[in-house]
Amino acid sequence: MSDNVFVGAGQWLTDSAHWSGTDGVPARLLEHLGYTVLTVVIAAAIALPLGLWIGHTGRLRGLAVALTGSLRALPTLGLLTLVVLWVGIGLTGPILALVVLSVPPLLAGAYAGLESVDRHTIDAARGLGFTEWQVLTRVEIPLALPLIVGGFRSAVLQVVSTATVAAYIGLGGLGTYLIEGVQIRDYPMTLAGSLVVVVLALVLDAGFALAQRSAARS
Amino acid sequence: MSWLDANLGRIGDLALTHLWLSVLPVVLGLLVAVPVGWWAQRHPRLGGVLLGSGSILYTLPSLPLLTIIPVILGTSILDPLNVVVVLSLYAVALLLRTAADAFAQLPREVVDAADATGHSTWQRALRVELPLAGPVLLAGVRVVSVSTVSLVTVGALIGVSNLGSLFTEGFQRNYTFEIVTGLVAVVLLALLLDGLWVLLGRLLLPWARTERSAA
Amino acid sequence: MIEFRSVSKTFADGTTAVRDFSLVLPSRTTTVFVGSSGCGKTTLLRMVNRLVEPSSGQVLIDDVDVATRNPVELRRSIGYVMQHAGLLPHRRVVDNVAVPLRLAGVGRSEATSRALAALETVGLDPALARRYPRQLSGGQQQRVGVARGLVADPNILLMDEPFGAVDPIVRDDLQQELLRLQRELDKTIVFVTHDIDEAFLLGDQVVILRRGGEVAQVGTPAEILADPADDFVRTFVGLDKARRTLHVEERAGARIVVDGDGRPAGVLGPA
Amino acid sequence: MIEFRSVSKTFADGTTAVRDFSLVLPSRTTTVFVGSSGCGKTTLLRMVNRLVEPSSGQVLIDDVDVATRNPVELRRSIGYVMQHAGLLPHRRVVDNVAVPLRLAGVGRSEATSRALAALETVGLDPALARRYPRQLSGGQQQRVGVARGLVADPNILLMDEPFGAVDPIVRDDLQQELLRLQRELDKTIVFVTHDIDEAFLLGDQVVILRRGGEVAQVGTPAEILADPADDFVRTFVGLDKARRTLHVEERAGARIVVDGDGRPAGVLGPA
Amino acid sequence: GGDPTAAPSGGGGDTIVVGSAAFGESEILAEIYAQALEAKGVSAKTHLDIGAREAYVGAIKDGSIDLVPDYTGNLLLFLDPKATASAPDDVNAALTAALPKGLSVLTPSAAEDKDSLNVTAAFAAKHHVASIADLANVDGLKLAANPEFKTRAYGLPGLAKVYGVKDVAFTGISDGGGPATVKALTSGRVDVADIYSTTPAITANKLVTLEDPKHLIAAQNVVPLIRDEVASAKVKEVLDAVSAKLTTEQLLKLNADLAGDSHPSPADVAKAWLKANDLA
Ligand SMILES: Nc1ncnc2c1ncn2[C@@H]1O[C@H](COP(=O)(O)OP(=O)(O)OP(=O)(O)O)[C@@H](O)[C@H]1O
Ligand SMILES: Nc1ncnc2c1ncn2[C@@H]1O[C@H](COP(=O)(O)OP(=O)(O)OP(=O)(O)O)[C@@H](O)[C@H]1O
Ligand SMILES: [Mg+2]
Ligand SMILES: [Mg+2]
Repeated sequence: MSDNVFVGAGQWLTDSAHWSGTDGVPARLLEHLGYTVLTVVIAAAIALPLGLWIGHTGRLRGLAVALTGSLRALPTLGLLTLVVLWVGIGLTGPILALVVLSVPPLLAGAYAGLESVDRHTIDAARGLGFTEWQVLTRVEIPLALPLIVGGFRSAVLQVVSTATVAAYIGLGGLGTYLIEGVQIRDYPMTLAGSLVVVVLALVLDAGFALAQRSAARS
Repeated sequence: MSWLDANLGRIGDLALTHLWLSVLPVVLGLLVAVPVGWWAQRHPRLGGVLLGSGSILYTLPSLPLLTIIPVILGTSILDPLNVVVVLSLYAVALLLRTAADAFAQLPREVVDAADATGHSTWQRALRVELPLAGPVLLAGVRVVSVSTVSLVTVGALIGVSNLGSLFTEGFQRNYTFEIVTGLVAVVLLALLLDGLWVLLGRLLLPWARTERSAA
Repeated sequence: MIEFRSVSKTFADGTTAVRDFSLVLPSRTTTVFVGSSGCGKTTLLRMVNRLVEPSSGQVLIDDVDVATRNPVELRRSIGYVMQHAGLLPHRRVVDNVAVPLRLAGVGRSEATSRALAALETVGLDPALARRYPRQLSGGQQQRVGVARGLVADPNILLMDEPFGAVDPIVRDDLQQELLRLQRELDKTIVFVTHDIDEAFLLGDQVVILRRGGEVAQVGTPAEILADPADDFVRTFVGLDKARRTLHVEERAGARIVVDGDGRPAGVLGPA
Repeated sequence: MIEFRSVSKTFADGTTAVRDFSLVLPSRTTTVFVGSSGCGKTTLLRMVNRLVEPSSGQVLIDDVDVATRNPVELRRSIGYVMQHAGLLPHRRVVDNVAVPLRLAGVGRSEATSRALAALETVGLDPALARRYPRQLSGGQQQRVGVARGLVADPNILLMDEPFGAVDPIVRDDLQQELLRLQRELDKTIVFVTHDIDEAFLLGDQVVILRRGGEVAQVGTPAEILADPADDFVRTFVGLDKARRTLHVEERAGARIVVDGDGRPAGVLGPA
Repeated sequence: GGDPTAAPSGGGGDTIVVGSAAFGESEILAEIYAQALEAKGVSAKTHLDIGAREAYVGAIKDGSIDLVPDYTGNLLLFLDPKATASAPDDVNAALTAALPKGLSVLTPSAAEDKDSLNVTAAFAAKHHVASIADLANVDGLKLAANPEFKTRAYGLPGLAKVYGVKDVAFTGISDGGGPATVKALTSGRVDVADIYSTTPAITANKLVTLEDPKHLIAAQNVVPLIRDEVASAKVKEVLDAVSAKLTTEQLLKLNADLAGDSHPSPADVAKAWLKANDLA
């Protein structure tokens, strides 16, 4: 049976009918990417300023640790069901759940990144007469960049992989193939959909790895 | 509140199941990832391939994996083992990179000092490298532990009861309080486990607490 | 003129690094703080540019309490050579040296050429200018730090063990260079070291410190050697050690000055 | 006896740290390698216990090529004081010192008491024994490193700038302690420093090195001072510098020996 | 029972394990079966909330559970996706034939809970729809249902073929006509929603259930799906008695009870019903 699934997935992927229209792979892929970008942008708008402030001042660090821990513990499934019961289907539920999912890595990347900067270096910058803002923007952020980018990397990967649950409540994206596939027992479609998600994730991951390396080099 | 009173026992049972469904994968993941990560860091080329495949594993969406695993393992559909296997795979995928990083970032001069004082390869690995990698490993384990507790809930979608069942059930019955109860219980469980890991770290890595003292 | 008026410093963790320290550092002279590790030298130095705020007491520059000055402005007006070079790891060597100029608003190209000149002053190969700090040895990094301290030509120069990691030949050169600068430019220099020889060489005024920033003796090198205040100073400058009790020996055809351990200290010339 | 037979070392990145170096280090004497930073001192030292494998040539201990010996055994038989202390951050100070004993199979309680004794030898407060290395100052850490090198009472002791970070008073003590040990225990010591004074004080045989491990001069301290081989050596030991050309001055009522810079070098006693 | 070691949580020995799908009505039915069996001296326990049909049918096939309440029409379609039977008796006959070896269905109950297409009262008034056939006159129709509705015979293909309803914008919502689907309808996000006919929300929200004159949607009588191994005469007798007493109205009431403000457990709801009907 599992052999058939793999062969079936191959056939599904090579069937040109699955590569056009609103239910085709390119459209679903775009949808999926769209949700991912939207989610990560919103999450970054929350997490980056907070994380940079915490990392720079060293204040509320305990709160940040507790916050990232608890947010990580919040199950996407539970959030999704809760938000859908509250506001109904639509963008809000899944985006909210996914934002919650991607805040922790972004926050941790930002504050851990700043924390990883050698105290001597920051002290040296102050000693030279950098203002606090200059210390942050010209010393801490450049030096923390690899870890900050690393935070984006894991946030994006998690969202790409978890955005599949958005299909659970009819939001589309690549998860459609997975959820529908499971429901109508079309395992080849499920597997094919999973493969597309994996490839997307790998491509993004490779891109981030490059970005991280160039951030570390400068 | 009366619902809570009437269901406390059941929530306790679900939490217990949830607990071992979460702990087992993390422990298994650690047991696999640490030696493999150590090895990978010593053999960068093959190790890189290994780490790469680890990250592929992590991108696999959980739901289809959960449905396909019984087919591959020949386990019964409702077997909690399926969840354990899938979550262990994730744990390995995450911890492998952490472990390799933990061993790779060991200060060179310390490893050198171990050699210089005449540690053999095994003595160095067990008495110097492993404990020194401890803090980074612990940080990784804490992340994996928390996210595993949260991932276990997906098992509820395929009939493996745990605290996630409160979500599916609450959703079906349009009862937000039940979902909120589930969320709170999951977060509490995650924090509790995290606290245990921290405690274990304190016991096993007493030196790490002195980290940021003396200039 | 820099004046410490009974300053004390207790850190958040309860360590009292300096207790009731008072001293006047005349302008256009070099004052050297010398003392064992942890005696509070760095703490005292950093009070001058407000990197450390005294728990009590004041530090005055030309009779103005530094506490009343904007710390960023203050720091930009004072040259500071840090104990461990303190370079910015993400900037090339030349850009590190140019930082004080850039902060003062000097244009990029002028800043760069002045930075290169400063690197030359401290005897660094110009080929190193395009490297990153981590690609330099410890001694080279310290020299970059010295160049950075000098580059903006500040009136006050704080130097915290600037030659600790450089090797002896280069150190001699740098010490001579500093003496020359001092003769020519008449800066007010506060210099920290734990090497009593270096202190005696460079200091117009030498301050020997005990733990907690307590002054054991202040004076010119000759005053201290000739009339040590107490046993601590005597020990510290090595007067009760064989090293400072010299005699002359005829060896291998030369008149060699030998210390109490039999270690050759030098060759005797005419007085 | 340790013998270097035209050893060379080129690292993987192409740096040639040592080129064709040959030397015999007699047993029961102290040989000091002295030279500027990066001249190859550490590289030479680490060839003895096979932490560096020569690219060509051999190192022999008592006529046995170390390349034929098991490196782990070899290292356990040789005391090694590392340049930057090289302590294990996760072990308490006393456990760090006990490591060589524990590796040699000595029981825990005996190892601990011997480690405590070694800490006393290097003048460390026993209260520090239960701390972790990070809680110690640089100088204290270096002393722990020295204690660890001594603890197993090895016949050969390699010491790589062991007193670099300790402050001058303690350094004097440690140097005296080493001289005493040497007189009493007759070990073969290979000592690395870039401080020529230290080299002259401790070395029976002093080896002045140029970049690339090239020998500039080998000899006793007096031989070198009296008859420097060339200008490099003359500069290195400071003979052409004001520092080594001394004269006597009457100051503040004492006969003070002053160098060419006017820096007091000491007080003249009877010959 | 099967091999007790095969599935830790599954059936074993003499205890009958009753499974359920992941929605309230199925859980109540499973509790009713289990409690009725217990009352008559047959040892039984439940494994509720297993999930979708593929999960619980898989579970009963591999022996993790022994008995599960199901619905005739959908079970038939699941076993034979090409089935076309629609009337109750046709469905029953086809179902019996389609069952794999080792599984049986007992006598179906009269109680029915089937897919039903619903619109809001306002929509019905505005577009004058009372039957599915009337939908053909509405342009740009938006419909929400389980994803499987898209491909199943009673779903989009059937709408087009039987009633000529075409060009429907479809939204898949995987909650089995649950709250999200209802919300999608009441909030106006979609025009038509597939909701199970015994869902209290239909009456609570005054939804209009469209008629199905051409029997597009197959009969969905409640029926016990059971492993032959445990289907003893005694068991059959108990379950048949339960099925005989169940009606569609009662299903609705059971669901309403479960959704009540006191949020009783399915077990409590089942217990009350069994007592009221003298089955326990
Ligand atoms: N930020 C700080 N917080 C707590 N204690 C500090 C801090 N900075 C310095 N100290 C302590 O204050 C004392 C004096 O420190 P300081 O750095 O001034 O000594 P120092 O004379 O410069 O020593 P060294 O020669 O080792 O540089 C030491 O005991 C040190 O541990
Ligand atoms: N592992 C290595 N890989 C590449 N180059 C190295 C390595 N170790 C040392 N070197 C280089 O070899 C040369 C000699 O190094 P070595 O450490 O022996 O010098 P040293 O005399 O001990 O200097 P210092 O006084 O600074 O300790 C230097 O140029 C150094 O950069
Ligand atoms: Mg200092
Ligand atoms: Mg060295």
